[in-house]
Amino acid sequence: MADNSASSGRLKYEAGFAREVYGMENGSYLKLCMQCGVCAVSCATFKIMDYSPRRLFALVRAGRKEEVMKSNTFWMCTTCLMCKARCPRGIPIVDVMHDLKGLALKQGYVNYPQAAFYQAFWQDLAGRGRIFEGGVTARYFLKRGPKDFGKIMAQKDVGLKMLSHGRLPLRPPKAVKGKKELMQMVAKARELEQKGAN
Amino acid sequence: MRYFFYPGCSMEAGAGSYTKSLEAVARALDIELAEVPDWNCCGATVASSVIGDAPAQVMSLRNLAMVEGSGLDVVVACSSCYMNLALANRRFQNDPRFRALATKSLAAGGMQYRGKVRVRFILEVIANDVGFERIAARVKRPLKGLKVAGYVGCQSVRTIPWEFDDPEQPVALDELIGALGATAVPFPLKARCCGASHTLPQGEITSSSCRDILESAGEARLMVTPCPMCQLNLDAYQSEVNKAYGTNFQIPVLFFTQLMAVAFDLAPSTYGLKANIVAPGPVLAQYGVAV
Amino acid sequence: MVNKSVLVVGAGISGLTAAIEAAETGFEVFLVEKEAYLGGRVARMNQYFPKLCPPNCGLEINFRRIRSEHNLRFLTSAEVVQVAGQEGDFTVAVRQNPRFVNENCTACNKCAEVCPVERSNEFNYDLDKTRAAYLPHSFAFPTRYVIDGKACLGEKCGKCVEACAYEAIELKMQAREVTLKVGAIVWATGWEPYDAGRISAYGFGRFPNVVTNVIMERLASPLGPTGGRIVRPSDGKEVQKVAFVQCAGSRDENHLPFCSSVCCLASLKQATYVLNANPGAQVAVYYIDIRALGKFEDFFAKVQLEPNVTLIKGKPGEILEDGQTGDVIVVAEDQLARKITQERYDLVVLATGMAPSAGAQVPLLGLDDRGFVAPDQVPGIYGAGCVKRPLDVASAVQDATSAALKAIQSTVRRQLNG
Amino acid sequence: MAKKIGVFICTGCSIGEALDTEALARVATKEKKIPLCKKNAFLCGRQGAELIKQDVVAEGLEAVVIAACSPRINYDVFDFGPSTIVERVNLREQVVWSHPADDEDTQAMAEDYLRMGITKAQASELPVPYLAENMVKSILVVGGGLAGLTAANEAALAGYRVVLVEKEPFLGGFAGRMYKSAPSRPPYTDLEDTPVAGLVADVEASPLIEVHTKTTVARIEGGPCLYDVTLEKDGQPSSFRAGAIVVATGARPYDAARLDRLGYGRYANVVTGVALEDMAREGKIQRPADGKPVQNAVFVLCAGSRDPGHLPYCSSSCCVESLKQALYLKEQNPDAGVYVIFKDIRTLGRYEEFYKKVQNEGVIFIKGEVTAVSEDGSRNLSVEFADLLLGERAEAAEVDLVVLATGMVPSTVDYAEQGAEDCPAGNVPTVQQPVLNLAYRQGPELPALNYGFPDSHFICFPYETRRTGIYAAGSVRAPMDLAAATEDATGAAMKAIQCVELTSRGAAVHPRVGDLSYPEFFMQRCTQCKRCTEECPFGAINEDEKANPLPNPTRCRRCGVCMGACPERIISFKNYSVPMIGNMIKAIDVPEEDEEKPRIVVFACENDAYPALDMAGLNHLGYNAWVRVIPVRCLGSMNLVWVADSLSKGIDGILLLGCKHGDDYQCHFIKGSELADIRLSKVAETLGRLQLEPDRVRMVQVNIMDYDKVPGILDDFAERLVEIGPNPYKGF
Repeated sequence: MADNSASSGRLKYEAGFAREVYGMENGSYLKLCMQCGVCAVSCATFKIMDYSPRRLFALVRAGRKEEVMKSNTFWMCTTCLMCKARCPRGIPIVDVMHDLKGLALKQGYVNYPQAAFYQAFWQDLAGRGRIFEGGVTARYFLKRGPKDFGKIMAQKDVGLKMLSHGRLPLRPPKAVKGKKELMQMVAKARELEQKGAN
Repeated sequence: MRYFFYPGCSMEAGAGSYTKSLEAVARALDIELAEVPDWNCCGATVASSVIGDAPAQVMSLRNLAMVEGSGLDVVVACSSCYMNLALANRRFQNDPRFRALATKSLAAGGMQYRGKVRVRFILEVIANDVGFERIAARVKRPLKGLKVAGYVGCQSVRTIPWEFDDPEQPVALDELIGALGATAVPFPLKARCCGASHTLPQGEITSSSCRDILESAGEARLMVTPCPMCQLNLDAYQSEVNKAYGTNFQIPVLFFTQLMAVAFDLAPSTYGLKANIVAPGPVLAQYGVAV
Repeated sequence: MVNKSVLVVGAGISGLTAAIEAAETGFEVFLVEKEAYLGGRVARMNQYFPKLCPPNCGLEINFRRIRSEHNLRFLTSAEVVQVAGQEGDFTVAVRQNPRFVNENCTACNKCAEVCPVERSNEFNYDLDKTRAAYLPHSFAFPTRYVIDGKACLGEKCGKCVEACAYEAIELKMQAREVTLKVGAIVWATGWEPYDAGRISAYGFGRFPNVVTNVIMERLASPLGPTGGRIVRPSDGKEVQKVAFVQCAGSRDENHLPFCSSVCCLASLKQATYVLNANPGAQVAVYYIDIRALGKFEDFFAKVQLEPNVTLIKGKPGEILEDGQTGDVIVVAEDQLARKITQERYDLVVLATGMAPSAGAQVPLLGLDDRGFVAPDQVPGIYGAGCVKRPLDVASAVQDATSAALKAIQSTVRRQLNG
Repeated sequence: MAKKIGVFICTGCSIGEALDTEALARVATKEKKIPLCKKNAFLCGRQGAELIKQDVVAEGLEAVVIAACSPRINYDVFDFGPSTIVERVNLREQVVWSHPADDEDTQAMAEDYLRMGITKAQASELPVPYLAENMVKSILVVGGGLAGLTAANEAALAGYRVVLVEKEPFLGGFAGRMYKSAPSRPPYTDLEDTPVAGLVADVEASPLIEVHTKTTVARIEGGPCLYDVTLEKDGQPSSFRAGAIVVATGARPYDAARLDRLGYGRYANVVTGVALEDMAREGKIQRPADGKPVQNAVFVLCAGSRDPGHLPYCSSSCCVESLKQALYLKEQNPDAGVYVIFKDIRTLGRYEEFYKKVQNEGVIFIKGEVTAVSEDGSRNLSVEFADLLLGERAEAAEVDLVVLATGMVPSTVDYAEQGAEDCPAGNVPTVQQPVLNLAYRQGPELPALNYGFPDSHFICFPYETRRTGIYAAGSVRAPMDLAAATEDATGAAMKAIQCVELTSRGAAVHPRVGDLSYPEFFMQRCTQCKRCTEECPFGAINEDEKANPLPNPTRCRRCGVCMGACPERIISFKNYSVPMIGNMIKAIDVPEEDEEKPRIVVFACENDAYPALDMAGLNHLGYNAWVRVIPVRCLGSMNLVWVADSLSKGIDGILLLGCKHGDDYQCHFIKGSELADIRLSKVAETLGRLQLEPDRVRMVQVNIMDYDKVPGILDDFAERLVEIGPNPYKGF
């Protein structure tokens, strides 16, 4: 964890943000957190998280929205399910992280590169119903702009190797035939989910 | 034995040799795999975050709805696809609210699902339906003395019910390695995450995880995995790990189906070892396999 | 006809108490125990919290009470296989497994001296071995030897038969079934330690220096496999640095969703074992909440003041092993210090919780959603002690005393009413 | 008249090989003139036991001396009915298994033990049970709250008559005022109606229960089965006789006025959990200050508990009770913000599942320490606290209600001074509150341990009481919740019933259950020294105005502490007396000084030290063969004259092995071993005056598990005696 210190200001407990999070699809599971701390060290990326999941959840309860949303914690989640498997209260922490990522995307907390990756991935997926890795990569670097230019170069070697071993298809897969219907289903589900949440 | 097979995007693309070797091994074991018609992407780890869990899971259910009438199980070989399909299916079966939502949503695209399909992970099918004894009996080229690290990865093993395998220290893959005549080495991190979802945005995270995993494999000469992302990260990025950490890993990372094909003595052309970036040739040569 | 006798199943501290209390009040009591000795789990404890007194002291009193109590008869190596009937009139089938040693045994040890085979000693949680002919432990009551039918070579060996001057050994002994007619039943089959091997992240079973709290009791006991020396199982090295991991299985939906009630105090107590054995040792206790109810708080406060005891708020996520040294490394978030810690220890003790051992196969026995004996399921059958819910010893004794009265009421109820 | 005694020597279990049993038999036949002495190689076998049985019948034996294994073994085999005295001589564990075979000293030891056993058998008489006129079996229950109602009801269900006394006009007590109770059954998530209303109805309908409300206990005298109880109602006394007593007078909440740090008394919207319960029961929880609705509430746990300045202990029930009350608020207003600030959440056992349920209802739990509570102009409260997990100072603002989970104080005490914020830790000055008004020499109420709770000090025996026949139950005994109080009260009813059953047969209660002997006083020689009345651990002996002891045999626990205390040695049991042990000492054959074979008498507590010696034998741990062990009921029964008897006999040293004393005492007669220690310290001076080294007497605290240390203790003492040299009185 990067942040070990206690801030100097006085923390004001305020229920608004907690309610917002509890209102999300999996957010209400957070109510069950007993602050045991197993998740804090069960995560594949715990060493680089701003806050451990446990601490993030304590901040949610305390109503500290800015700190929560600006933290890298949920973006670091790799969906490896370890925390979910271990959580003694059965909290699907991974799914909560999905919700927090979703909230961040929706509300514009998108500074981390992962945000761009998620957006790029979804755009590529939505266009075809299947993923084209080349497409995702291109979209991602477009979104990130010049600041990630160095990274493209760094990936070059690996890319060439993959290409030479036939691991990097140059052409996108065929689109799903029922793509239109698929997207109708998704739209309906999003609509129903919105209704259900409110 | 007949199943529907859900390949998913990776197995269609970068992990083509996984699909290829799986099909070869299946043929050898008289397993018939029929591709799920007009399947769509499961959403990987991304869709849930962008559009929400329920809509993402509806996408997965569409794939199951495609084959429900057949009465066949759907076998998945990609960890991430398996996780998404299985969890969506489980939620559909157990959460009445989601079931209603999903039913309506599928109907909006003209489809219907009743929750009858079983979603199965390839390794579990091999363990339970085929059985390691039958595998061992099919082995023509016992891989005696070969020390193999069975890297299960994270998502599949923690989606499968506990009763099948331990979610943190799974043993099924090790048993399979044993059935092929090879030796599974102790491998504490065999179910640790490789960090796949960070490969593109923050590759250094993936490299760090991969280094730990490669190190944990100890004296293994070879690693096998049932996950396309894991294979890609550990194989294609192994040189990046060596670059970043000054290490000198040279561990070929195979799909477990490729190793099965080797032990079954199938024609090398059928299981795509050429796609492997860290060359398995030197290790396999002593078993008479020409790559 | 209302039967005025009471059957008590299980002779741990709860069953012993229920049986003796009922018998001393004047009721006929049958006490059935599946092990070859009475005393159950507490007989395997080194000391009780908070007084740090030996359980054998109280057991000795209870055994003396049994010796002088004509109303009480007990059967060891026996299990209930069938219960039928109703309050005031139960018929119970009990299977008594062969001990292969009869009442003639004088506990002279000659059979063990000549016995050529060894068996794993489950009394010490398999940390050592005994001969196939053995006394379950030094304080075993009744003080009679047993032959482990699985390990014994049988009549083809027969050395013990020759060695025994008292014709006490019957290698042909068969299981026998006994039918008891009783008016009420007290079910006190206790608990078993949760299988710590199921908590993969903690490495029990993979790492020799990760042990459980019940094993720690044996390591600390002068009667235990190490004669009371607290050492690492991997290399027998005396421990310098020990971690206790609380809620290893308890308060966990993947394992036991309830709190096991005693582990906090048990670990604090075991911290004193470590410090007594080696005053320079360092002890850390990783916890979620310290649950020292009532006056147990005093004990908690006392141990907390020990300079070599550190309490760390944070449940460890996992335990690793240094394969070279056998050291075990506890990975946890120290929540009060707000940092991730990876500490190296000689020994990690998992505070594994209590799983009920009610025996789900017994007809008429009503169990609840977690496998505990449910309240008021069958009139005339009462749970007592940890088979009902996790309890400390004193509370289990209280509960057993109350169960004895409930059982007595069952035997008089119909007389009063009719 | 000499009684007919038979001596039976077992030669099995290597006794025959290790000892010269012929010589041993001659001790009985020649020296002790016992005509009937038989040997058998397997005395505990069917034929061996039959042999004894036949002789008992044929020869009319009144006592049998069995020289074989420890009395802790084969107790059932060597039981020849209530009219035959059995004396066991422990040749196996304490002689041949712990000493070398074919050895002069081992042989001498065995012979001494046989002499001592025969002497004891000669001095023993069959006890005659104490039975008085008008013994009754009804139970008095003091207190009509949950525990009292339960005890009364449970006793009645077993067929016993009960008199229930409650000082308030109504039954129900503290729990009766609750709105709901915490879950007591699976799935442990739902609030329940309290069991009190149903219990009150059952109790009032029971033909076996007599209820007295607005009544107090004015006086209790007598003992089990013979309690003469005087009640007082509206100044009018009434009396009756009871057999045993359950005290269930409950607890009172800790005085919140002492918690002004938390705003209580200053701000009307700071209330106690009890007040919240009242509001909930009346149907509406609102701000007491202005009747406005409650939108935000903060529960402060451990308000007074776990606090060295107030109640150092944990009050056990507050966590679960506060969780329950948090649900009241959520029930009334699901959108209410409810915060619980805690040190540790103590939801033991299946309450954990209730904790989860309460979390799921949206109650927010914070590990923290409240530092201040303040109020603004609109009477909103602000709670400041240290948020321990976020490591920050925090505040909950706009709070409508602060609920203090005050702890509990037993009803048997009250605090001496009100309002003091800084009472010393654990020693808050208390005054005893009259509940029982016992006419006992040692005081009118149940003795308490720390904090005024009259609980038991024993883990194995939580109902072990220092006032025989009187059992405390419920929150008066220890802090506990409703479910625990119900079980506790049922158990206490059981013990009360057991007490009347045993007492009415003349038998002792725990721990010497069934013992029919009791102390008899030879009053003519009493000097009114008061030691017996003061030292009896159970307050069994009263005093008349001239300080003559007035024993109450049904209160007696048969430990013999009075016998040990009496300088005039006027107190004896039929089968345990000062002269009996004295004669056993005298029966020891003490070698001449020049033989350089010292002799040591060891008085060993029969519950711990004696079994520890057996264990040493079982494990074949050798120790000095100069010791002669005499088991005693309790070291507290050790009379100093035995030291004199030993020394004048020429014994070189006396060792006492007894239980641990002090705060964590293990003596089941409370202070027996401690009294022995005190008596021994007095003896040291006397020894000095007699030119004897004080080191010749020693006391060591051992427990049953010290069997591996006991040989060392004995050997050390023997070595010390060698250094000191022989007892100069030897041969006098």
